[in-house]
Amino acid sequence: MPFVRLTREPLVLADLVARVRTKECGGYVTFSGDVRDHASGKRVLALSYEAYEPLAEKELRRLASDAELGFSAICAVEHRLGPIPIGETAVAIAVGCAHRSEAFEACRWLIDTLKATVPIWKRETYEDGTVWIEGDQSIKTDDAA
Amino acid sequence: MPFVRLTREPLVLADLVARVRTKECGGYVTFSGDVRDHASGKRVLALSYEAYEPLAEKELRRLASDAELGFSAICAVEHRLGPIPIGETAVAIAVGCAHRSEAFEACRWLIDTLKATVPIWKRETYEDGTVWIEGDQSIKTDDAA
Amino acid sequence: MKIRALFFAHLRDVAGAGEREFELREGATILEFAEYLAGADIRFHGMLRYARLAVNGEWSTTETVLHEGDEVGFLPPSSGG
Amino acid sequence: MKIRALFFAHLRDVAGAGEREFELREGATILEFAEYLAGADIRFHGMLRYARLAVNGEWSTTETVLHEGDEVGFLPPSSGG
Repeated sequence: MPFVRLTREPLVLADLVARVRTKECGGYVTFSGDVRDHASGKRVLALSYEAYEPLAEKELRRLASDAELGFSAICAVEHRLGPIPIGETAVAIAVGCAHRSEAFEACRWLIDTLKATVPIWKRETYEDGTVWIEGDQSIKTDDAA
Repeated sequence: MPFVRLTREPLVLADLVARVRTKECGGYVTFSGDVRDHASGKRVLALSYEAYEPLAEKELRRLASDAELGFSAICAVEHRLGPIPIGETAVAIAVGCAHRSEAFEACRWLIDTLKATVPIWKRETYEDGTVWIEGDQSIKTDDAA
Repeated sequence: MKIRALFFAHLRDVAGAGEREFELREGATILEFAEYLAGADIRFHGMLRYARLAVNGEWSTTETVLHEGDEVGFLPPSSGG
Repeated sequence: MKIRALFFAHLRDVAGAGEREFELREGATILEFAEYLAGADIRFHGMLRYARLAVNGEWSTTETVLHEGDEVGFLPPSSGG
């Protein structure tokens, strides 16, 4: 059973690794995605995420379960929601496997699939306004909340 | 400049990630290789690593510098030497990149190349004796040290 | 029947709120619901091709028949991670 | 001239010690050194094909000419990580 969580608290990578650590695993791969101070050439002043939480959590759990089965892995995934200060972590994934090859593949697959499918959206505020990111698009918003 | 270290102390993944964390990076990938309680179907009672230390450190630094240049990454690599208790970490790598694709590739390349080229050797003790691992081979030894 | 609709990301701006209640005829599908929304505001036009759909917290399709009290989510392309 | 040789992993068992001193003729190459070792102990035979070589902490080849005080490392295939 994978560990998945949506949270408004800071993510702690070491805690996530501890959740997948078992005697059977020899290789652990983690990914963390941090909030950067620039995006599309603009300075990012603030950033926040919202989710359709019940479905996002269900979907995360499905992905992580698929990864565990498909790659013989143990997986833990957390995504932070709400405002996130620049330089802090928005998403963290930890994968443990018997062998490193599967661990790399499972972790890569998880972050790629999470980004494509889990109903979570990023709002970025630049000096000249705020946008919703939706897939590849940026859409202006007046909602400064 | 990458951070590389050979040490006889326990490795702390979070410390290594802190060393590559910068505002320019959006994606961080880590690998940790832990000492397992079995190998080639046998129960491992004890495990230790030795290195030709001056060359191993030089070689690690070379690899990490190559990875930084080749993948536009920031890299940190640590390898523990001496006896390592089962379940503890033997090698840890942290990579930060602007984008996740390079971070995964750099981390994968680093651990694969480290294993193939850095002059470090593993000695495993099973119930029926102790071997040196050299490449794909296991070679019996009477040296119980 | 009463349907609760959830709008996310920029669709919330379009809808004027993240959550709104609508009165639909019994047995309406999501397709009919979306057509009704597009009639009410041109900016909802094409939303079914753009957004993914959920009913009561599970992925859904345009053909899904709605029931009293259902929660319908309109979910733009994701940008998590 | 005096040469210090370092033996790692199972080669240390073969050499009887991780570090040994040898007296070689001035200008000897690593190839000649290895032939000398193979003559002294059959288990050193083939070592140049098996081990990688280092002189004074840097990768080296069989043709490298040795000098007084050099440190020669015989390094079996790695198994770190």
